[in-house]
Amino acid sequence: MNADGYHAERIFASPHAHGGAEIRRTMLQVLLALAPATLFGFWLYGWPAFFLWLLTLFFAQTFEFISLRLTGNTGQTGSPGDGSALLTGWLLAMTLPPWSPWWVGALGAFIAIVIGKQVFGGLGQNVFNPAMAARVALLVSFPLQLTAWVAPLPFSGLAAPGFLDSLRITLGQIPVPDAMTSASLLGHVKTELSRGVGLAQVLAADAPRLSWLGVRSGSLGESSSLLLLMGGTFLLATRVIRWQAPLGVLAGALIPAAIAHGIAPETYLDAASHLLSGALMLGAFFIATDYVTSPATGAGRLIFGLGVGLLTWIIRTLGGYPEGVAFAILFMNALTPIIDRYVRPRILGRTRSGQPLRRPATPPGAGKGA
Amino acid sequence: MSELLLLLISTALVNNVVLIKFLGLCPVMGVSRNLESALGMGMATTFVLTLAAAASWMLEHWLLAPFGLEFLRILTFILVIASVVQFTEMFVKKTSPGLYQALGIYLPLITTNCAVLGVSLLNVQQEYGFFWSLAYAFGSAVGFTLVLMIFAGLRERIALSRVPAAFAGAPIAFVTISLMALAFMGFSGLNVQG
Amino acid sequence: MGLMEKFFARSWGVHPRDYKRPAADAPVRVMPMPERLYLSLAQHLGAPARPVVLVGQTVKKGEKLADPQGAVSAAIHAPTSGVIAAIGEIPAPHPSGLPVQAVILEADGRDEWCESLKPCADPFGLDPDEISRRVADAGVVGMGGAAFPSALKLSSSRKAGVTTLVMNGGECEPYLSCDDRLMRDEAETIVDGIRLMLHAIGAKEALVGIEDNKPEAIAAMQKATAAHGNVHVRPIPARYPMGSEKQLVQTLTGREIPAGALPAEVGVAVHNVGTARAVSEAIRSGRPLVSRLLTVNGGCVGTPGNIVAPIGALVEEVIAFAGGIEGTPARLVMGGPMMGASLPHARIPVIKGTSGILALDAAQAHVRHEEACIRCASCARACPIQLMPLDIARHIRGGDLKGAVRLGLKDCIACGCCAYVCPAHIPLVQYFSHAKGSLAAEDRARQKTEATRKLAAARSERLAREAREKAEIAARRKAEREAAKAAAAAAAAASAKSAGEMSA
Amino acid sequence: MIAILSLTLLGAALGLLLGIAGRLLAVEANADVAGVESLLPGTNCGQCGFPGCAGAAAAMVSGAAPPGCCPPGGKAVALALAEKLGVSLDLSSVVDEGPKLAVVAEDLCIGCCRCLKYCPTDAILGAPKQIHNVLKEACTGCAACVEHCPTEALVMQPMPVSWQHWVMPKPAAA
Repeated sequence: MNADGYHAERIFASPHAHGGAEIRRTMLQVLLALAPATLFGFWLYGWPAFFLWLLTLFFAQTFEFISLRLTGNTGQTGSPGDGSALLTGWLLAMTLPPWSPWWVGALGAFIAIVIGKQVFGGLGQNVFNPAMAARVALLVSFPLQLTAWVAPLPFSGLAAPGFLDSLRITLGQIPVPDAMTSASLLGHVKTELSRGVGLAQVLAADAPRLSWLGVRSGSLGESSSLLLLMGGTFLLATRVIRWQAPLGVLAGALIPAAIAHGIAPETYLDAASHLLSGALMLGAFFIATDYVTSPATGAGRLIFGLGVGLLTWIIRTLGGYPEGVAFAILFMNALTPIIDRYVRPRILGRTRSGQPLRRPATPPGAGKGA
Repeated sequence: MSELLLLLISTALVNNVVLIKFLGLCPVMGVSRNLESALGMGMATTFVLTLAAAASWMLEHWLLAPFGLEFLRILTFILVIASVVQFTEMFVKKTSPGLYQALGIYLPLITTNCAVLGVSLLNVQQEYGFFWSLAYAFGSAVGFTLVLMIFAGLRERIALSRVPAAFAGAPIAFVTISLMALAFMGFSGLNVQG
Repeated sequence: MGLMEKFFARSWGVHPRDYKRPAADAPVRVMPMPERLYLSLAQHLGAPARPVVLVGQTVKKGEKLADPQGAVSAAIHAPTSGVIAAIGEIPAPHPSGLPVQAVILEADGRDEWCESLKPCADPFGLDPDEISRRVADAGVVGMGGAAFPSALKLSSSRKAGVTTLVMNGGECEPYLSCDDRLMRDEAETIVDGIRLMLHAIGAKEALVGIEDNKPEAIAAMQKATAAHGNVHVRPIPARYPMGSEKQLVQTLTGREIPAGALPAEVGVAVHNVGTARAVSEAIRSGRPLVSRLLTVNGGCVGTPGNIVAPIGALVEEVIAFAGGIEGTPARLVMGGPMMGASLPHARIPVIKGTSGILALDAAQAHVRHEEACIRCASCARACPIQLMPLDIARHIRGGDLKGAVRLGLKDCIACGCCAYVCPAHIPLVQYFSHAKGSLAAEDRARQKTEATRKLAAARSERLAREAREKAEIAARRKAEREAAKAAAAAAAAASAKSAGEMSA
Repeated sequence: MIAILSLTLLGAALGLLLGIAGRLLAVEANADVAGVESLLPGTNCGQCGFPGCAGAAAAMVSGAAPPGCCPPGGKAVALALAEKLGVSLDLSSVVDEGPKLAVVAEDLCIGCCRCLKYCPTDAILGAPKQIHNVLKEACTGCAACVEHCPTEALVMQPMPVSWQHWVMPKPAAA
């Protein structure tokens, strides 16, 4: 047999064409969408924020590289150049207090890349969002460092630290000056409410300022809601992300917030405060939309988003932590396989339960034609 | 009514029996390979837990306390739990042979599931009334089932992942459940009673 | 369709760059008859045909070379006059390139038609079953690529009471333009074929679906159908895989074909426009299907265009006629780029279902390494069947074929949309083909075990029967022996008695 | 005293309850040897090391043999058995080199007819002093004939693959 030989190396499966989509391009688009808010954050919080960002990205990429070396990377577990580690590092940096010492970024990058991603098998195999896993692990381990916010410098009337001083802050050699620390809105409200102070009074006193521009204390990713929204819109427009998850997150958090505020304005923050503070915007557009750890169907993503939003509001309002986006996302990440299992599109020609559609007993118009 | 709901949420999420109290880890690691058997195990455990809580409450309040036999508490509780488990085993074997096969050794092992004894003992410790004991036990069991099912879903996905050989199997399961515990920590301090 | 419906309508399929022009606009060229033709006996879906000629036999053009064999099969005819050189194995037009039985015909250069053809002046006077029979005699199969015997489809559609004939002029595969060309050049013949098929099926109307990227073909067909009230041209949006049976039927009639069912069960039959032309030819002039129009295209083809090639011509000969190969093709494909088979080499013959021959350059074939799935679900959005290709492939990679079937592997039509959009370049279709093939192999193994059980039972029955027969024979022999002994003894006794009597 | 009494009573009561429940919920034990045997090829070729397919079925039901112990059955039978027995199957233990076929080497066959009676499916055709032949469709690849050929004319060969039965290879990256 084998008249003309069996050409194992010449076997190609169809299709013999491709639309040209690339993982790397998608990652770069997300990075691009993050850039405006990040740059604005640098301006707000000065050099230390930039150093922390740079270090976190550097460590993320380094750990990715080492892990891929150790696991004998064959290209199927991701390649160091696909940009996924940079994105993870960037997202992590955006959720850290901007003046954190260097080891917070390094440890976070380790947890995110190695424990959150590579031990699961690398790109696409992890079940929890690496950046959020790292952020939560850091928060429960180092609550003090992870809630040390600084006031936005250009508006605080304080002199921004110079280049070298900033380096020292990042390296942990000099502590953050007390004058510059400032509570975030959510943290402030939580503390005051627990002291029995009414909400109106809290906000009237010296609540950190709230604005779309994001001139307030917080992490890089919590500053400018407007720029994040812009980035998100860019991703929506380029079809990198879909509308279901962001809409779900925003609706899930804001609807209960509005209802609760309407019922008891003295105890519950209004929807706008929820929208513009914390990492809700970042979570809605950049983290809840993570392909790997969110459901694969539109309906599933909507459920996922609603869950994230609702849990965020519950934790913010009733829980012990002032901010709940990271926890909510981790929790919904855990639920994703179950959502994916039960929320599936109806297969063409089958009912929702997977049975073939009932065949018409007689074809329409049979008997007349024949 | 709303207090009951809050108790259920509190036991199921905030003070989750598996992730916060670290009870019942054996079946969570053992029967979480697929979602169906996890659900079956969760239901069996819910049944046993609730029934055992009721039985042990009656024992405690009608037998042990009146006669001053508190020193027999653990002994009698285990006896009751073992009987309930035996009954459950027969029931499952009769009604669902497939589930019986899937659960295997873990079904009789509910007897030694520390969550069951633990919840019964906690009930006594907290001096709950009969109805509250039942609710507490049921809430705990729901929390157990929730964790078991979420974990099973995750493991089903991980089973098809390219986990490095060094982490395949139990190690990655432990990493996963630890990250899950982190997610549940978000509920800590959830002020549900207030 | 209301605005709401439009908003929530599921999006399926892809819009690949079509590369159809300039090949579609170039006039059709007729390829000269090659010296040797290689006629595969398995050109159609179903059982291979059985040769009815002998080596060395002289045949005329259009003479039958092989008879259909089994319920689903089709006849094969000589594309030219000549001598049967051999009946043997040639590489199959299949990615594996494994051998297939074939009749090899040496052309004599005269190209004479045989005299026994039966032209028909008034085909509409014929009995519908007679039309199916003549279509079967002409060896017509679906020209779109699947190559299902057309006569069978006609007669079974008639039995099923099909009311609507859907004609596939979608030609949604990129690069291909032979159907487009055919509709522009031979609209009258196609419409005649459609009307003959309507007659054969007993259907009321025919809907000709043509993608709106072929305005010339739509215009030509509209002109040709103007006189016939029961044939309607329906422009449809260009989108791949619009030409797939389920999608086309749903788009044109709104009916959804149940999983595992034939279109006939919703009262529809689907045929390709090329098939209609072949049917008209077969009935009007009595000529069997011995050549076809196909597209030669791709970055490595000298002058892309549409070519009439005899069935059995080698791919390399067809490409050579079309201007030859330029550069090194990354892929050689028979059919369209989305579903066509990649060929291991060019010495493989054209078959009835060959709609195109593509020599793609590296950029067009887009050969890349597989990367990790990032679960972006682009594939799920592109899937026209609404499957979750990412999950199915994941199960197959993990060796869980049952899980893959549960997720709908068997509903996959292998259209290739998923792999086309995948940013990780995962060969999803290859995963699915592998799984389907493995499942089929398992089925065969199971059938084999079943058959073995029967054989083993037959053998043990035989052994038992033999033992029983042996025992019976032995018993009979014994009985005979004993009877003989008894007879002898009786005889001895009798003789003794008689002797005694005598002596007495 | 009360302690002993109450424990005894408790135990007795629970025991009684379980006894009743056991009666009511009894499930007849069903060691399905016949069902397992029906999945096996039934050729009694003996390659598994048990006396015939019935013996192998009994061993599998009792757990003495793994479901993958039937070489002619290959992967398909192993999977069916594992499902029937409700045990997990380690596919790496299954010997499945693909379907095989006994082939007669015509230059070696002396037409002795000895192999004929060992074939469990009567797949070998032959008459004395004639070169024997193996029926492709009936041969199960059990190799029972091979050792009985005095001239080693019977060899096992992989079943030739036709393009219709060809299976697309799994992507190399998997």
